[in-house]
Amino acid sequence: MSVVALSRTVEPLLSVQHLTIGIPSSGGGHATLVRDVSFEVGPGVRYGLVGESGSGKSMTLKAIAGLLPRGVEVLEGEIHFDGDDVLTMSPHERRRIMGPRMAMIFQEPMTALNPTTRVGKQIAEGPRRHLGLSKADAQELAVDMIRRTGIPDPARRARAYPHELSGGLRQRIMIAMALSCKPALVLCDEPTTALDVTVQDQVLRLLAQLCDDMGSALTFVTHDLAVVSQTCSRLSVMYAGRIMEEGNVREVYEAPQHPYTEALFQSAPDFDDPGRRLAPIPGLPPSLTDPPPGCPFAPRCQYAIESCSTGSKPLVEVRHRHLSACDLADQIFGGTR
Amino acid sequence: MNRKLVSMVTVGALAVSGAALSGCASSSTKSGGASKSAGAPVHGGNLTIARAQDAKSMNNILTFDNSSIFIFEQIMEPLFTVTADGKATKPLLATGYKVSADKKTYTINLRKGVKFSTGKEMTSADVKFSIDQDTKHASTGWGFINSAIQQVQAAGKYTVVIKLKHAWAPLIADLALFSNAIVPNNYDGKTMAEFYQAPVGTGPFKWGQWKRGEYLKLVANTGYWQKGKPYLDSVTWNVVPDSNTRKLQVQGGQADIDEYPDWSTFKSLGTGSNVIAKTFPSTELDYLAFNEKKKPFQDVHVRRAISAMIDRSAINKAVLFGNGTPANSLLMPGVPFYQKSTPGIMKNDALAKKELAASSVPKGFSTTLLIPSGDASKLSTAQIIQNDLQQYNIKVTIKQLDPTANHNAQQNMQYDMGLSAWTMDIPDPDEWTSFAIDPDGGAKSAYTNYRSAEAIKLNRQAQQSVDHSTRAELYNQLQDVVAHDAPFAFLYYAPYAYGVSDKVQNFNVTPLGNYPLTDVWKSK
Amino acid sequence: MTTFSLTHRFRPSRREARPAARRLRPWYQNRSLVAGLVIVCIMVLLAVLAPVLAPYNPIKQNLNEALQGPSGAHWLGTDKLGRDVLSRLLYGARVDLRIGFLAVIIPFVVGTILGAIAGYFGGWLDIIIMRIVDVFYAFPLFLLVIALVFVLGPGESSIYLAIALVSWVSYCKIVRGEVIVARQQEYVQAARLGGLNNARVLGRHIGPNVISQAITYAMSDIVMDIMVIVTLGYLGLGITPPTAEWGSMIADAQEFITTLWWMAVVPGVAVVITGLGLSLIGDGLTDLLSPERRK
Amino acid sequence: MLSRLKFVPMRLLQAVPVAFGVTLVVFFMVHLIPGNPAESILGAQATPAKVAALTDQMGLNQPVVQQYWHFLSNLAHGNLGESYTYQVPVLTLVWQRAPVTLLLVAYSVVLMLIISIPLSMLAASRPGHVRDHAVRVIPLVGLGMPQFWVGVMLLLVFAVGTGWFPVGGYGDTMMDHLWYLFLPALTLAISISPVIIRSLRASMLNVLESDYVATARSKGAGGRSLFAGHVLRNAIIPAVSIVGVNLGYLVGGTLVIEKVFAIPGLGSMLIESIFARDFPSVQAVALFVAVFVVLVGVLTDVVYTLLDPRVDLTQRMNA
Repeated sequence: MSVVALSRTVEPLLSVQHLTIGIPSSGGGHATLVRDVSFEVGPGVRYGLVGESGSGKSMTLKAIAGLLPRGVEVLEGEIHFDGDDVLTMSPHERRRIMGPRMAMIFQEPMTALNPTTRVGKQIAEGPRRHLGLSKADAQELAVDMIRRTGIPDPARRARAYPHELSGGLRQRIMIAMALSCKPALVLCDEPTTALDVTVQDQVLRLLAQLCDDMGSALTFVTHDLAVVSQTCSRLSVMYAGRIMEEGNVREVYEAPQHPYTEALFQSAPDFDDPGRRLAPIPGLPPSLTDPPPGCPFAPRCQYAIESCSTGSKPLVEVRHRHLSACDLADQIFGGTR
Repeated sequence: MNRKLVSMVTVGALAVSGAALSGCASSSTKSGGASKSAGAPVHGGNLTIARAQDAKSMNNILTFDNSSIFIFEQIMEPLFTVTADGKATKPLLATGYKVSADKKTYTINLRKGVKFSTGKEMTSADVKFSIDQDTKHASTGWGFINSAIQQVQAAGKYTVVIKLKHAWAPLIADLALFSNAIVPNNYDGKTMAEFYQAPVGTGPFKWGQWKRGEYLKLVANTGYWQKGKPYLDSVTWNVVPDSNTRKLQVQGGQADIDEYPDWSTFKSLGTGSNVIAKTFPSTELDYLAFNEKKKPFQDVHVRRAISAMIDRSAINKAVLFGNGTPANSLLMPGVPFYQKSTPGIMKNDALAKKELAASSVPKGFSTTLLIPSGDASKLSTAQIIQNDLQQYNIKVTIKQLDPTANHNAQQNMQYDMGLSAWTMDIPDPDEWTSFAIDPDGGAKSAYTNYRSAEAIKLNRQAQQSVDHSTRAELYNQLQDVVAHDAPFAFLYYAPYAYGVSDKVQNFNVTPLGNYPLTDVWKSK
Repeated sequence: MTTFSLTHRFRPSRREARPAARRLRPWYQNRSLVAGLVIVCIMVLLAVLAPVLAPYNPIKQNLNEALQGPSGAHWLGTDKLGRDVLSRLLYGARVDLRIGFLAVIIPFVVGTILGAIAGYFGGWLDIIIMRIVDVFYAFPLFLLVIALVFVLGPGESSIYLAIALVSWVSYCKIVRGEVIVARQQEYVQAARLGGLNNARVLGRHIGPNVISQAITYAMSDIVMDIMVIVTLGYLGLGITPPTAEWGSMIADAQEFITTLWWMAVVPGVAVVITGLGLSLIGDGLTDLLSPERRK
Repeated sequence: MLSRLKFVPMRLLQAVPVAFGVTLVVFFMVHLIPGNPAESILGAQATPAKVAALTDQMGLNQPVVQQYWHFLSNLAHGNLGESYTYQVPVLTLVWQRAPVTLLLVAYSVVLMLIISIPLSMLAASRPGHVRDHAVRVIPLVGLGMPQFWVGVMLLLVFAVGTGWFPVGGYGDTMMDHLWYLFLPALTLAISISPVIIRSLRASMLNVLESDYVATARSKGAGGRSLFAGHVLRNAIIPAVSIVGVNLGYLVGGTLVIEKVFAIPGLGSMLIESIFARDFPSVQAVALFVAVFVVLVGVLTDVVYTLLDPRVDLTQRMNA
């Protein structure tokens, strides 16, 4: 699937090209979790990866961070960060950029922190290793970072152990940790899913504001359409390991160009129109070991026609910097604006 | 636990009265171990002896275990001592003695100028105190050996007169026992317990240091009355419970003498370039005792049959690896009055069948064999006997108890057959004969309940007869009677075994098991 | 279309489904379990077929062929009394496997029950049981064994009782720890809320999840029991002769270690192989019975 | 959160019933075994009359309960009585031999850690790899071989063969002790390592798959710093309780090693005094081991809470 050369405004910070991830099982067909995914994130840009569970969004993020679980490998594609392909880097080189250039925030705050070490020390670890700070300076930086995340009495909190903090506080600590070395790109793997709604909102605001302060770009993986709309400026909608639609958040929300995106919106409640009946998407996502030919959403798509289940269904720019993998996009969603 | 624990040197409680003794009986065991003398003795050096068990106490009057006796014999010396062949006595701290006509008064002259390690000279007062102390502890110690003594007087500074209750030939042999060793009068003012924490004697070595369970060290007594001796600077006994480790220590040079090698590795001990596997003639008899209180062992035919079933040469080969000799009599070759021609029962299938047929259980029976646990030789011997008896449909179950429980079971006659051993303490047979065949000798005939009027009569006569040749005749008859009645099945005479480094010269062990270190020296 | 506010959203499962590799594989695909079972079955087979396989009678002595090395007639040589080592090894398997497996049952049952009670009910019951456990933990094993060897006479019975009296403690501690952890899990609280009485909760809900650790420990416990017998043999308190048994064979060979060092190795290898089989089974079971403790 | 200062005395109080329980059981157990110290002291060739006389003299004919009461009242005054074998206060014997066994056990724990940690890391870093199976299987050989065989083999090779180490013994200075006790401690370590390796490897695998290790990796931690700082610190926790549990057992169980290497420790003293029916010595050793086991228990709990802040002492109180 070839990528349509988008008009480039500035050198992209992160460029994912034809990424394919799978589990090379010795037995029969190996499962492909992510197939031929490409996208770019410019410096300071906040980019969202949206999709249901099993859509491969989290696996893509882990591939970028180099944290793929055992047994899962990148089969094809390149991931360029700051111009170099991280996949070809040696583990040593890779470790040198993790922290100062690229950082990550995980989903489960309850287990993401080392239970046996004080949180202050865990935040200070990155700066000490990468910025060569002394123990005292690094501890001081950690306390400062905690203060910037809005946690009261940061000096005392720095001496606390993870199990002594609430989920929300711990996620703030994670943010402080990730941003302690002022990374160029922060990868977030559903950072607020485990939090309850009120805390979630504060954390998202904090994350956005800190990223702006530090000029860090964001790659935000979530299943929550509302979270994306609040946090990101540009997004991709993924389904069964492939990108269905990519575009600016405002444009995609107002005029989705792919039946799956539209179905997603249908199945989510709408604050402005509380009376609307929710329409769940019929059927099940395709199996990963033998994906259906053509468009993976065809079997569940209300507009599906014969040709949908054949062909490679590449991402095509149907509107200005707004791509869709559906051949019938124009017919279904009307002409260009 | 090891073989020594069982055959420890202890003495029966019976008072001994008998004719004067002499050491003319010939000794038939192969005497080995006279080490080649390698030039003039060299002074200095520490002799390290690796042993299986630690000593228990230095109190020569109340202590019975070999580990302790071998040590305090180097510190405290008696008036007389045993000759190298263990058959007779010779003067040590005494120079000689005269006996009165009625044989009830002995006048003993002391050696002059003998000093204790504290520098104080030994006089008759010390001798009187030492012997009286021993006599006082008859019930719980060795004192019973002096039961015939009426009174001990310090006649002059260097002469002691001993009055007896009745004629008592073995007196001099008794005075040679370590319990009659000479200690300072009144223990130099200390209590008995305090004195024996660091005993003082006239011997070649004096007290050094004792870390219980680890090592005990004696240092040379520079003021020893035999000038120029001892050759060694010090002697250290290290406690090394594992036989393999002892062997490796001697081979590795970390120890000079292995006090108790296993028979199984004894021969290979000698193959090492620097170690000699030495055997010394002993007074040890290993025997199978029958408890006549339990059926069918009151039947002499059963006992004779079983005795004839046991393949003694096989035991000697498999257990002692050929180092022992099959036993044919109650007495041992190293003991006066041993009769080589005693017709002890040996392996004889025809006799076994005949006796079994004539017995009360011709078709065989089931019984148990009691042995102390942790003793490899006894375990193997028991399994061989079990196998031999199996051929005649006598089913034997081996029962192992730890040594103390085993001894307790014997004393209370709660066993059928049992493996035991005996070693002599003084060069006179009576100590063992009374213990073994006299039911009123205090040990119910070595716990067999054997009661033979003829044997008891012979033994009593032998005790009182003064004339040597009549005593010899009486003991011969006694040995014949016991051989016929077979209260025990005599198994083998086992020599003492030592692994000795080739650097150690003049190391000899007497048939009574002790080894004076006065003349021992180490070549570089 | 309007933007969506945060209050409206739907929640998928908490976590993305784990990759396929983690699904629960049927037991026969669990390599260590299968390897362990194969080894142990071979040993059991050898033990059962001992009368057929053994070339000689294990206790028949032949003194003029004593202490021979491996030869055509005696594949593994002969011992001090000329008995065939291979035959004794095969017959020895019977004794040791029997003792190993039987000696585990009593402590396993007693320990698990007491542990479950202590862990589940807590309070005074727990404190009393744990103090008793402490006493047994601090208890010198040999003193117990010697006393029992006399009271019951040497041989298997006293060894069974001695091992039982001492090793139930480990099971109690392990099970108690597991039960305490399980008691706080939601599925147990749910069961209790569902009106189940304590016995059913313990039996049906906590039991299965907790038993895996005890079974795994049981496997290594069997090996330890065999080693106890070996040590007892070394101290002369072992199985009554002339029964062929690995422990006594090793103890008998102890005399010859510096000269015929392989004599102790042969029965030792038998103990190791059995131990290996049992440990592999233990590992395999842990994987199967408690998936979240995946190795 | 129970403060450590309050915790230790409370746990020690818990030790009193345990120590009491042990002495009670040990006292009656030892008296249960036939044969009394008199028989052992007088040896096999002593006559029943002599045995009876000495038994009387040692006051062993009194009813057992009365003797136990006698023992308890002495204990209250801190007097454990005199050894029947050595006629020396038992306490001096224990004070002389206890450090030997404690040093041996501590030394073996150090060696065990030196063996177990690298091997476990090796196995956990590549699960399922040949290396992993090797590390799981080879130490089992150590578990299967009897201690005395391993001991003598080490002596044969490293003491007699190469002369690097002495053949048994304990030495005088501290340096001597470490040199003499190396082979015995190694033998002990070989026999306990398999259990620790299995636990350490399992917990390392769990930790490696945990989220906080992924976090650490995302901060650029890798290789040694990852293992030391994050993996080991969390993985060692279960191993601590296993070592704690076995440590107490070990002190009583070093008998075989002490016999093979001629080390004057508590283990050999225990078995000697049992065979000699030296009741005061057996009591003293049993009491010492009991107190030691409890102290180790308390120490393990404190170390446990130091390593794992999530666990507070009240939880460990009645662990």
